[in-house]
Amino acid sequence: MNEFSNAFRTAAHLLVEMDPGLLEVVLLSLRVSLSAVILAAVFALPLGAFVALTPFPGRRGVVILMNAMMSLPPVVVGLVIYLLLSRTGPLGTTGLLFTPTAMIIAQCVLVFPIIAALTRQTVFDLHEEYDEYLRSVGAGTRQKIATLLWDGRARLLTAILAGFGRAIAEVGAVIIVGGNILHSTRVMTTTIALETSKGDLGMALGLGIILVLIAVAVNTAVVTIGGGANQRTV
Amino acid sequence: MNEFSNAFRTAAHLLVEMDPGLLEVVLLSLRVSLSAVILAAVFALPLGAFVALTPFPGRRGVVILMNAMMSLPPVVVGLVIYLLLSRTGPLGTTGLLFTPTAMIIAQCVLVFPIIAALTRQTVFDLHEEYDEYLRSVGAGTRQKIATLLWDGRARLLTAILAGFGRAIAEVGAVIIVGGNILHSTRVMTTTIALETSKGDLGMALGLGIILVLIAVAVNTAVVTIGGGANQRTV
Amino acid sequence: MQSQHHMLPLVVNGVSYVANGKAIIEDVSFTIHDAGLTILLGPNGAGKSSLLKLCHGLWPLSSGSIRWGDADVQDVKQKQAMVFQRPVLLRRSAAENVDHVLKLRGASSAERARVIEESLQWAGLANIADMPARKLSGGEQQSLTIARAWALNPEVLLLDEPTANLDPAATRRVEDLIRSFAEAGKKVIMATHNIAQARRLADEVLFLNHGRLLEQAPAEQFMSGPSDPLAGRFIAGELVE
Amino acid sequence: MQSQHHMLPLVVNGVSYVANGKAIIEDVSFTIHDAGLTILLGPNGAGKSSLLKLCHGLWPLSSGSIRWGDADVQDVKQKQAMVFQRPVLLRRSAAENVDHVLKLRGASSAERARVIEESLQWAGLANIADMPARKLSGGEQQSLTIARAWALNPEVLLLDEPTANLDPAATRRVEDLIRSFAEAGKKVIMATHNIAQARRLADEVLFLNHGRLLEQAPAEQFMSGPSDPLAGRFIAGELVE
Amino acid sequence: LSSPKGTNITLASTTSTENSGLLGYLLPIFKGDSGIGVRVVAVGTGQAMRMAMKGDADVVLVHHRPSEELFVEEGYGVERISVMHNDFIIVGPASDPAGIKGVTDVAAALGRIRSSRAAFVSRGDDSGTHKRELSLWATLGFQPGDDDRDWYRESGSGQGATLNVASEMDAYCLSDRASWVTFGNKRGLELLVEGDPLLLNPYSVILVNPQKYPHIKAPEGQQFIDWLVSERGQQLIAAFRVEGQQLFFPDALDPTEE
Ligand SMILES: Nc1ncnc2c1ncn2[C@@H]1O[C@H](COP(=O)(O)OP(=O)(O)OP(=O)(O)O)[C@@H](O)[C@H]1O
Ligand SMILES: Nc1ncnc2c1ncn2[C@@H]1O[C@H](COP(=O)(O)OP(=O)(O)OP(=O)(O)O)[C@@H](O)[C@H]1O
Ligand SMILES: [Mg+2]
Ligand SMILES: [Mg+2]
Repeated sequence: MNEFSNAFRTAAHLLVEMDPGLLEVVLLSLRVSLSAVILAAVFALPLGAFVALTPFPGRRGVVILMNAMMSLPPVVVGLVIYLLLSRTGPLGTTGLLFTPTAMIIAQCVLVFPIIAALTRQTVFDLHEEYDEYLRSVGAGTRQKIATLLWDGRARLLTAILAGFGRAIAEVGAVIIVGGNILHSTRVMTTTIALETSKGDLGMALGLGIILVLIAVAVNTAVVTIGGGANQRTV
Repeated sequence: MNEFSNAFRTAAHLLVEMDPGLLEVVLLSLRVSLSAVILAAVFALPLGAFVALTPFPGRRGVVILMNAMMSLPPVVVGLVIYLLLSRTGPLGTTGLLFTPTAMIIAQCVLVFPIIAALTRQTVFDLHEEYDEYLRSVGAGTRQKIATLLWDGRARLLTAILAGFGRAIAEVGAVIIVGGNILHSTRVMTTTIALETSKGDLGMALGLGIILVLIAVAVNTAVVTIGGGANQRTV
Repeated sequence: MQSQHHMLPLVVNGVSYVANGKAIIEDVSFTIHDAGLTILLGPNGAGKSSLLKLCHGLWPLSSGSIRWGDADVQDVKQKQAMVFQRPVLLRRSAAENVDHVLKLRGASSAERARVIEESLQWAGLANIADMPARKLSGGEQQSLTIARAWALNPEVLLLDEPTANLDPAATRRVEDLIRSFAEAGKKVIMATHNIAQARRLADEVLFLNHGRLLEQAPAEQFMSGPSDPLAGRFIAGELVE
Repeated sequence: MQSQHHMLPLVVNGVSYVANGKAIIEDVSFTIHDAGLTILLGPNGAGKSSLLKLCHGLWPLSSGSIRWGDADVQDVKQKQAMVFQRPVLLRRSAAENVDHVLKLRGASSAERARVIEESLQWAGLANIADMPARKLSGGEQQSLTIARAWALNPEVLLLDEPTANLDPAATRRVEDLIRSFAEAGKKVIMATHNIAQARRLADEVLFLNHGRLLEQAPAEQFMSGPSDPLAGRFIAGELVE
Repeated sequence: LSSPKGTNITLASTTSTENSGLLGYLLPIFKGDSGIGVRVVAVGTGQAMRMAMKGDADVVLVHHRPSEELFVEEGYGVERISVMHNDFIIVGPASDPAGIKGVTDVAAALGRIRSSRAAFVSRGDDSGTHKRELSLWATLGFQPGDDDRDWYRESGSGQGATLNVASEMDAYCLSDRASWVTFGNKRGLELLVEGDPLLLNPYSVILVNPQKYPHIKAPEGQQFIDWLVSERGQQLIAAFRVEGQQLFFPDALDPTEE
């Protein structure tokens, strides 16, 4: 079991040294995953709320699909985006393949259904309570969505954090569309995968520990800022 | 873009032929992921409910940790379990390495924090409403948990389905602890990863399509059975 | 009361409402010509709340039709305000709850500030304007929902047991509001169990039981002796089956 | 009324309750020696619901102490039942809501079936036993929570505006229940705004305002002319500040 | 043979032998001959050795001689036995901006790539292939550094993923022949350089030392190794074809090789 003590020593060492290679990788991870989650949330929150509050034929099907899309395998998402962004693909001229932007897009696709499905569930409950009031005062769909998202903001945090968890921990999609290129598209998870394939398990685990520490820091920050004041649900 | 049409053709072909190799892999995927989710849910649901309803010093920290653990990278979880189950590891004598059981354990660890964190959020809202009633009638902690989980069962489905999504789509952990051994621990996602590394993108995508179809089927079944009757929230 | 009111008459024609296979409102027809106060009376579960909601256009009719003046019931919500039996309050402060409806109606920010202050003042809630609305006491919550409806300055006010949780003084204040509303030529429809209150305020009474309209009568006539025998027992406080 | 009741006297001693920096209950002390009905009176926001909850041990005291007979307030919930001002109903059928409390008390399944039927029958809800409780009408919900409390057969019944949404017949039924409870030597404490009801039922009155206890008096004495001037204005229906 | 039906051994191997289909072709035949099932865990050479060092495999089949020798030296492996070889090749875009097509001297070809600063993708994963690539550059006295970032890219991935990156970037890259022939996403890439003896890629098989780990299934593992290097095993390796090409060349029967 010296791999474990080894891992903690490696993690401590990397952190204390403020290893510049590590810093580069950590910052890119954060940049990519936070961008992806914010981008996904901007669209998934209103969509989830919309589906929750609007009865339309086939809604049940849409909900099931939204839930099922949480099962999208990262590798498949990576492949599809790879093929779209590939030079010979329909979006090849954008030259986005093997760039952080491509990684953001891929993670965004993965995270979108998670945030949308969890938002739908959360808003559904709130809407059940607010529905008659909102219709009574003649709120339009956009006003309803705004009201529900605002009043549910504290509890929607958990949905967004679930999305962030998926993004920051994910390796299958970013390694395909990013290429894990040193100094360019290498993030924490792809580094961990690389160290694992090298057989350097101590380093892989050490990086894993750092990733979890970073996740704890992000979660603390988000919960403290977002869940603060009069909307504490944590 | 003939990879895409190729992929659909491959998927259709595999499905129509009822390829026995495919069937083996699909069944193992389902067996592993469903077992992992059920196992995780059995513990994560009461734990999430418990944290939601019991104020204790440090609860905020526990909640943040639970949320942060949604960011556990599969590769790291895979490595840790690999080291534990390795023949020379502390649990080496169990001989579980490179078996489906090991994969179930790994996915269970990944899925546990997702179900627990989302359950906490869901139960928190319900508990806010039920709290004074439950205390008034002198319900003990176990009775409170049972009441809240039962009354929240329809909305907890989405949490469980999010866990299932993570499990069925995940490749990093199962490939390490399962070894992707043909006829033994090869599941859908590890097959997709293998085909991708062979450069057979059409096959990889085709399998991806089938995986998504299976996820849709599972979600439909779960929502239809679980969300039926008088607790429809979908 | 004359029917200068442009949303009158309210014509309810053969209305039924079925939920979960149960007929909650069954073949109800009536016409309200005049402004002033119409009271819905009837035992628990008679269908008063349901009928109010149908008249407000909140639920789809299973059959029949409802028209307010020239307009379909679906198109008049903007000119009405409804106070629900169980207060629905947003997870915001008391003042923000009033602000919410004003914003929806597109009021300017100066206008909003003025109306918020006025309405909370009226409801005796000025000192708790910044409290989370859902922490308020039962009576304060009910007052707040009435103040919120008042802030909309509607043509039609639909009230469902609005004084159930109010103390005598607040009840009087609400009754004064209703009276001044009715006197200003607007329309109020109110469900209540409080027979004394009905007696004090009503211009007209509709008596419901088991989802059916059993009697429509001018208040004085009804109170002095309803033609429906059930209604008679009801106002005497007897069990109505 | 004699104090054979083993949970009496109820001794409330210097109790305060502070929430969000606001003193909701301030230095309240009183003793209730006798079984029978004690009414909490006071304007909206006076602190009636809060005081009931404190006496039921639902909230931690900010200061002071509450004892029921020999027992601390925390240890007596099993012998009490409380009916909240805003009904809390589980997302289950009406019958299952009653069943829930019976299961918690460990009643046998035959016993449960019997008590469920009896209590719903009593509340006039037998025909809607299988309806989802949260779809019931306002009055039906309130009746159900009272039936649920009744099913527990408690030594002490705490009621918060229990008839606010009830029709006259149901109100009479609940008042009969309260009376028979009190006559059986049990204790009922009830918050109400309904002065007539207080007059009909009360053995003793506690008058609260702004979280403070202003008067404790036998009912007849209080109703014929309270010593506190605010209380006098309150029962006259005037605005109490 | 003697082993009971249903015995399984675990083989840690590199991805090339698995992905090319060689093992999928050999193992069922071995099972028919011996009754022994072989469970393949296909990972990078580094990870494969690591697994074996922890006792999680009975036999390893890898292709990086220095680490193999170290493995045996440290007592983890019983003996390193040559099985077969294939060869490395350089692939690159058909347009061939560095003009290396047909060059048979691999050092010269790499020199041209470097001087033209044409894109080159390295696996960068410490795999056998990566180490070979670095040693080839070293024959030029060159060690890729930060100044070379614009043309020398490290993909940090397996052979397949690296080929995917190269085909997308129109870049050169070193690959083993088996991975290349079976690779399905070649697109603009072509085989440009082959045949230099420096590109020889020998595979060997090692039984994990049962004295180190008593749970190692040594008799069955040895039986598998013996079978691989037997005349039958070697003939089967030579007979294995993908798209008509022979990918692996038996070494065990050729006395000049070891
Ligand atoms: N958690 C809280 N935070 C701040 N203020 C509170 C909280 N809970 C109650 N209050 C305030 O305390 C006061 C007393 O509330 P309480 O519900 O006890 O009044 P009440 O006498 O029952 O009134 P009502 O007749 O309207 O039901 C109210 O002004 C209320 O707004
Ligand atoms: N969605 C529903 N499904 C089934 N039954 C319903 C539904 N909504 C209401 N009901 C039933 O319809 C009847 C009428 O309800 P409504 O709320 O209109 O009564 P009400 O006259 O307002 O009674 P209360 O005086 O108790 O408020 C009740 O018996 C209620 O249980
Ligand atoms: Mg009603
Ligand atoms: Mg109250």
